[in-house]
Amino acid sequence: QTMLPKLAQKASYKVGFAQTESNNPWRIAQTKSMQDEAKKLGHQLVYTDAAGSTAKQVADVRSMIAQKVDAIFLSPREDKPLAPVVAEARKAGIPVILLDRNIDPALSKAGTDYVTFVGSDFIKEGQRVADWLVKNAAGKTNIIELEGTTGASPANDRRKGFDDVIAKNPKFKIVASQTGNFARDTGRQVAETLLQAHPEANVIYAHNDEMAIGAVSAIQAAGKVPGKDILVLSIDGGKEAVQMVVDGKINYVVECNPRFGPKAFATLKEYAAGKKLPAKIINADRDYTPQSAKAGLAGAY
Amino acid sequence: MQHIQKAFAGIKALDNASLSVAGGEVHALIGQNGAGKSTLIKVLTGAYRRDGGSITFAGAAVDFGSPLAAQRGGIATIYQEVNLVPLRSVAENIFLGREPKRFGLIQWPAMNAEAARLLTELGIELDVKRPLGSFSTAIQQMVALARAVSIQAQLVIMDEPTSSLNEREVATLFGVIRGLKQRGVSVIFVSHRLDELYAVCDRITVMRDGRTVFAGNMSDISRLQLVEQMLGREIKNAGAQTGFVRSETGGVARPLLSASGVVRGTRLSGASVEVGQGEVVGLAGLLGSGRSELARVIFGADQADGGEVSLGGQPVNFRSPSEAIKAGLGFCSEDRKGEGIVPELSVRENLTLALLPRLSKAGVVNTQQQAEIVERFIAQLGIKTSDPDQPIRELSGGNQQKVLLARWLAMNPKLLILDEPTRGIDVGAKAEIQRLIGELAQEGLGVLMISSELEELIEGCQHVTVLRDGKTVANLSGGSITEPQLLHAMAQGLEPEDAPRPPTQPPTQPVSA
Amino acid sequence: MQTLNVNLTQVATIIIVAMGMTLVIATGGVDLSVGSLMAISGVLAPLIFLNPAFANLQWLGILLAFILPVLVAGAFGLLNGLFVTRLKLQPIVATLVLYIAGRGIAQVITNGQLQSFSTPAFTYIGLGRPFGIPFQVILMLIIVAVTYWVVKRTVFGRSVLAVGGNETAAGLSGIPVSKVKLWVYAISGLLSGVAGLIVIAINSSSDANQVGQNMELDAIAAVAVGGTLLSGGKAQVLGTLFGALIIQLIRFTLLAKGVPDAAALVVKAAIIVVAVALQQRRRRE
Amino acid sequence: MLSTDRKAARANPGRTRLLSALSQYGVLATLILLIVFGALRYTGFMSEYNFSTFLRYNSMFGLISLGMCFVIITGGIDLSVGSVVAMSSVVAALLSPYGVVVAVLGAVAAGGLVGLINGLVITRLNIQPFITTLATLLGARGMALLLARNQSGVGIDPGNTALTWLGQGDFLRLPVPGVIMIIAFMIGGIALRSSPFGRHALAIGGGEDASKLMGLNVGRIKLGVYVLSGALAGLAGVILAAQLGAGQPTEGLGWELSAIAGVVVGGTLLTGGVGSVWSTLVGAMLLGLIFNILNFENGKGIISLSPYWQSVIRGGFLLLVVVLQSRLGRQEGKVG
Ligand SMILES: Nc1ncnc2c1ncn2[C@@H]1O[C@H](COP(=O)(O)OP(=O)(O)OP(=O)(O)O)[C@@H](O)[C@H]1O
Ligand SMILES: Nc1ncnc2c1ncn2[C@@H]1O[C@H](COP(=O)(O)OP(=O)(O)OP(=O)(O)O)[C@@H](O)[C@H]1O
Ligand SMILES: [Mg+2]
Ligand SMILES: [Mg+2]
Repeated sequence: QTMLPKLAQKASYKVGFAQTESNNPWRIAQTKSMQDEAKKLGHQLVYTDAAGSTAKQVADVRSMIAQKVDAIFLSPREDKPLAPVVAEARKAGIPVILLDRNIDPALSKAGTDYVTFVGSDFIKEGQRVADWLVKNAAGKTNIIELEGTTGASPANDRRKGFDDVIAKNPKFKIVASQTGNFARDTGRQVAETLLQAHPEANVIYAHNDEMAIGAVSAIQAAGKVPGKDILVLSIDGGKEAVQMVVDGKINYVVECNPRFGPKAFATLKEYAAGKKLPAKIINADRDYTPQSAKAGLAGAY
Repeated sequence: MQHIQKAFAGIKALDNASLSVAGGEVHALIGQNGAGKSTLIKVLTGAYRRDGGSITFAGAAVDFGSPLAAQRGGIATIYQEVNLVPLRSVAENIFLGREPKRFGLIQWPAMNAEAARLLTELGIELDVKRPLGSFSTAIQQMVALARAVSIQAQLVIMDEPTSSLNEREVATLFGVIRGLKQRGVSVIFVSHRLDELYAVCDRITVMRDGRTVFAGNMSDISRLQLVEQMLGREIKNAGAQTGFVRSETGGVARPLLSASGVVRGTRLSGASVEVGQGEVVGLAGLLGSGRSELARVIFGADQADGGEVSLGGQPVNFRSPSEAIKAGLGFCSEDRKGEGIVPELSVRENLTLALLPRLSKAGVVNTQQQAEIVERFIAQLGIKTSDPDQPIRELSGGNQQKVLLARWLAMNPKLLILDEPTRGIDVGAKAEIQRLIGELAQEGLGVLMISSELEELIEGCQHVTVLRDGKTVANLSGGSITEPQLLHAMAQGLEPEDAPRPPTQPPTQPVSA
Repeated sequence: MQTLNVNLTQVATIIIVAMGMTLVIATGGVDLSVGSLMAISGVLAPLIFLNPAFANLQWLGILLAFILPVLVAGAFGLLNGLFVTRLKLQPIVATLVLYIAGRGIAQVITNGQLQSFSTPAFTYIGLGRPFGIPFQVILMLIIVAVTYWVVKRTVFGRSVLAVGGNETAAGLSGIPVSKVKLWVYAISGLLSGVAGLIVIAINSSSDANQVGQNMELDAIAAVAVGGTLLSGGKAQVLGTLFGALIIQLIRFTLLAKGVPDAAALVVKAAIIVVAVALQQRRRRE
Repeated sequence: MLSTDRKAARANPGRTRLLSALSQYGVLATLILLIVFGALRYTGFMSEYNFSTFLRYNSMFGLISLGMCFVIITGGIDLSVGSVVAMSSVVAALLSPYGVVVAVLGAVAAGGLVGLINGLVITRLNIQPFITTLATLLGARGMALLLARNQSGVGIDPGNTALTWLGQGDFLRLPVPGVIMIIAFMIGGIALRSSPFGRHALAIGGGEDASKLMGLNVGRIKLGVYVLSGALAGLAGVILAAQLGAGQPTEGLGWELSAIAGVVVGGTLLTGGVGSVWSTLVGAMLLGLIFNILNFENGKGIISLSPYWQSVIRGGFLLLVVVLQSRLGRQEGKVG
C-alpha cells in the first residue's frame, strides 16, 4: 500500500487536464473554467480532449505522464477503464484529482490511488428532478424522458435516479423514453415524434438543458404551451435554460455546474499544503424553480 | 457439344449450336463477328450457363459450373479479350489459381523459374517478376498461351489468339499448336484469318447466327465455300468485299487536315497525315504502330510533344476534345464499350451527347428538337432499336456503332476520325457503315479511317498513310493501294519501290466481307 | 397532418443534402463532407446577423447571413471538386479531408461555443409556415423539383449522367468532365450550406459540434435506398426523395413505438440492405 | 528472339524502381522524420513509457487497418470495423468469466460473423460494399449497445487477469497489444506476399472478371477478406476491452475512417489491385503519431491547440500525405 505522491508547494505548476469531449456546451464551459483559472493563478494547463473515446483518454493521460506533468485533473469518461492509468500516474509520482465523474471504488480508492473526487452526483440529480415533480406535478403524470447519449454514464445515472423515484409513485407513468443524444436538434426531433405518438404526455424530463431547449421548440411546434400544457424538467442549469425557467417555458432545472476551475485548483493547493481531503467533494448544486430562477440567473453559467 | 442454346436477355446468341472435336486434332471454329464463337466457348468452359443442350468431354457428359471446374477437368482456355490481370506479375498470371506451394505458401523462386522456362519455350525472354501490364498486348497474348500450355490439359481453346500477334509470333504459336497435337492434345482454334486456319487446322466448324452451319475436314472446303458458308450467301462479285462504293474524286481535293511530324512520348515519333475535303484517308499499321495515338493527338484527347497540326490551313492545337469538336472534328474511338457508349443512357441521349450544347438554350435541352434529330438519324442509318429510350447497352454492337456514328454526323463535322469503325460488328451492319462512310465523303466530309482490315483500306480509301513504330513510313494512293504493298509497308516500312514482288499466288480471300 | 408536418420537417434537410449527394454519386463520386459543411455554414450565419456592424441594418445582416454562408459552403464544395479533379484524389479520400477538417474549422470559428439567437426574420426558414406548410418543406420541394428538372432537361444533368456512366466517352464527346465534377461537388456544398442554415434556424441556435452530425450517412443511405447505384451513371432524384422518406418513416415508427435506440439501429441496418436488394432485383428484371 | 517489350523500353526500369521505392518509403521517411522531430523537441517523447503508450493505443488502429488493407486490395471497403471493435469488446467482456480463450475466440468470432454477413450480402445479393458495410456499421453498433444493455462499459471479470494482460501486460518489455499487432502484420505480410489467398485477393482487385475466367473462386476470396477484416476488428475489440478492463459499446466511432486513411496514406489505392501490408502499418502509425505529437506540443505550453485545431491539422495532414502519395504513385503508374 503505497502512499499518494506528494506535491511540492510551488507558485506555478504544469497541470494536465484530460477532458472527455468538447462537443457540448457543458464540457466547453468546464474546459473554459479550468483554463481561465489556470491562467489566473499562473499555472500551465496541458489540455487534452479524448473526443468521446475512452481509449483515447487513456492514451492522453499516459502522454501527460510521459511529459511528467506535476499533477493531473482527470474527468474520466467511464468508471472502470481509467483505473489503471490512475495507478500508473501514482507510480510516476503524479497526483490525480478526479473531476465530475468518479472511478469504480473497487478498482481505485480516494486517498491512496487518487487524491479526491470533485463533482456532482448524477443519480442524485435525477432524484431531485423526480422529487420536485412528485411534489409539483399538479395532475400531470405522463412523462416523456429524453435520455442522454445511449451508454453514457450521466445518461444512465440521471435515468436511474429519476426512474427509481418515479417507480415508487404509481401515479406517474413514463410513457416513452428515448435518447436525444444530449443534443438540442436530436432532442427536438425525438420530442416532436414522441409528442405525436403520445398525445397524452404532459411532462418532459430531459437529461440535459440542450435537449430540454429542443423539447420546448417541439412543444411549441405541436401547438402547445411549454411549461403550462407540458411541464419541462432539466438538468445542468445553463444560462439559456435558466432564462427559460424565468420565462416559464421550463419548469424546473437542477444545476450541475461545470465551473470546476476554482474548486479544482483550490483543492490542488490544499493538497500541496498537506491538508487532509475528503474522498469526495460534492458540488453544492442549486436548483432553479420559477420562484428562484430570476435571482439565480446572474449566477448561472 | 450438342444443340447448345444460350440467350442473353431474351436474345438468342446460340441456337442449336454443335461442335465436336476429336482427340489430338486442331479444330478451326469460324464465323462472322457475333456468330457466337466466343459464347460457345464460354458455355463449354462454364463461364456462361447454357440454356439447353449437352456437353460430352472425354467420353462422359460434363457440366462445368465454372472456369475453374473446366480447368480441373482438363480444358485450358485463352479467352478472346486478353483475360489476365495486368497489375500482377507475368509469373503470377501464368500460375494464378495453381501456384506451386509448400506449407500453403507460394514458392516464388520455383514459380518464377518455371514461368521463365515456359516462356523461353515460346521464344520469349523477359523478367517474369514485372507486372504483366507493362508488356505489350502481343506479349500478354503469349503469356496467356503459356498459361494455357502449362495447364496439362486435354483440350486447349484459343479464341482469336493471333489478332494481336505479328508473323513471327504467329509462327511460334503454330509451333506450340503442333507440339500440343503431337502430345495428343486437342486444340480449338478461332481466327478470322483464313490462311492461319488452313495452315494449322485439321477440321473446321463454321457458325452463323448462333448455329452450326458446317462441319468437316479443312481440306474439303475451299476458301470461297468457307466464306459463303459464313455469310450465308453466294459471293457474286469477288472483288467487292466491303460495302464501299469506290468513289473516284475528280481532281485534287481541297486540303482539310494536315498533321506533320507529330511526336508524343515514345509512341509517336514523327507521324504525318493529310486529309482533303471529301476524301477517305486510311491510316494503316500493325497493332501498336501508333495509329490510335495519332488520332487522339489530332483530336486533342492527348497532347503532342512536337509536330504541327493544321485544319483548313490554320495551325491548330486542341487542348481538349471539346475544342476540337468546336472546330468541326469528330472522333469514334476503337474501344466502343470503354470510350464510346455510355451504357446506362438511352439511345437518344447517346446519340445527342456531343450535340447537346447546340440543342439547348441557356442550358436547357430542347427535347422536341432532340427527338426530331434522333428520329431522323435512326431512320437514316437504319438503327435497330425498339425505342429511342432503350438503354444503348441493350443494342447489338453494330447498332451501337451506328449510334456513335450518328453522334458525330449530327454535329455536321468537317472531319471525322474513325478508329476501327467496323471492328467487332456483324457483316450486314459493317457493309452499311462502310457504305455510309463512302457516301458522307462524297458529300464533302473528310474522313480519317484507322483500320486493320486491309480490304477496307483498299476499297474504301483514296489515300492510305502507313504508320510503323509511330512514324509515317508510306503514303499510298489510288491504284498503289494493294494488299502486298500495304502489308509490306506495315511490316518493313520500306518505300513501295523497294517492296518485293507480290507473291505469285493470287491474294488470299479476305475473311470478312 | 401534424404527423406529416413533423416527418417532413425532420427529413427536409436530409433530402436537401441528398439531392446534392445524388448528383455527386451520379458522377461516380461520393461526398463525406456534407455534415461538416453544414456546420461551417451554420456557424457563419449567426456571426453575420448578430454582428454589431449590422445593428442598424438588420435586414442587410440577415440577407448576407442567408447568402454568404451558403456561398462559403459552396466554395468548400468546390475545393472538394478540385481535390478530385486536379489532385486526382479518390472521392472518398478527397472528401474525407474536409469531413475531418471542416467541422474543426467550424469549431475553431466559434471556439466550439454554441450561439443562441432569436431573430424571427432569420428563423423563418426553419420555423415559418406560409399557408400552414413549414417553410423548409416548401424549400425542399422546390430543390427536389429543380434537381429533377436539371437531371431530366438540362445539358448539365445529361453531362452528369454521361460522366458517371462513362467518363472517357463523355470526355471524347466534348463534355467538360472536370468542370461537371467541380460543379456537382460545389452544388453538394451549396445545398449542405442551405441545410445548415435550416438546422440552426429550427433550433434558434448554432452548435458547431452538432449541426450536420452523421448527415453523410443519412444522405448516402437515402440515395442508395432510392435506387441510385454508387457506381454512378444514374440519378434517381425522386427515388432519393422516397428513400429519405422511407428511412424517416421507419425512424418515426420505431421511435413512436418505443423501440430502444440500440434495436432501432439493427432494424435500420436490415432495412437498408433489404431496400437496396429489392431495388437491384427490380432493376435486373 | 522476339523484340516485343515495347512499353518496357519506354519505361526506364531504374526510374520505376526509384519511384516505387519513394512511394513506398516516402511515408516511412515521414514517420521517421516525425519521430526524430519529436525526440529532439519533447522531453519524455522517446521514453519507453511513451513508446508503450503509443503502441497500446495504436495497435487497435493497426489491426483494423490491416483488415481494411485486404478489403481495399480487392476493390472493396469496410465501414463497419469501428462498430465491430465496440461490439467485440462487449462480447469479450461478457465472455470473460468463461476464461481467456473463450473470451478471445468469442469476440474474434463475433467480429468474423459481422464480416461474414458483409461478405455474403456483397457476394450473394450483389450490394455494393460501401452500402452493405454502412448498414452493418449501424447494425453492429446497435448490437454492441444491446449486448451491453445500454451501459457505457461492461466490466471484465476481475478474475480473468489473463485477458487484461492482453491489453495491459508486457511481453519481453514490449506492450502485449503491440506484440499482437506486429505478429498480425507479419502473418498478414506473408499472407499477402506468399499465400494464394493474398495473391488472389490482389488479382481480384486487379481484374475481377479475368480472375473468374482464370478459375479463381472470386466469391469465396471476397468473403474471406471481409471475414478477415471483421475478425481483426474483433481482435482489436479484445485488446480494447482488455486494455480498459471493460467492454466499450460506444467506442470506435469513426475508426473506420482512420483505418481507411491509414491504408490510403500507406499508398494503397482504393481502386484495388495493389497494396502493401507494411506501408499500411506505417500509414496507420503515422496518423497515430500525429495525435501523440500534438499532445506533446500542447504540453510545451508555447501554443495551446484546441481539439478543434487538431482536427483541422489532421485533415490538412491527411491531404498532404495523400497528395504526395498519389503524385508518386501516379508517376509510377504512368510508367508501369
Ligand atoms: N455478355 C453478353 N451479354 C449480352 N449479349 C452478349 C454477351 N456476350 C455475347 N453477346 C452476344 O452474343 C452474340 C454472339 O457473340 P460472340 O462473342 O459469341 O461472337 P463471336 O462469334 O465470338 O464474334 P467475334 O468474332 O466478334 O469474337 C453477339 O450478338 C453478342 O452481341
Ligand atoms: N492506355 C495505354 N496505356 C499503355 N499503353 C498503351 C495504351 N494504349 C495503347 N498502348 C500501347 O501503345 C502502343 C501504341 O498504341 P496505339 O493504340 O496508338 O496503336 P495502334 O496502332 O492504334 O494500335 P491498335 O490497332 O491496337 O489500336 C501499343 O503498344 C499499345 O499497346
Ligand atoms: Mg469472339
Ligand atoms: Mg488503335
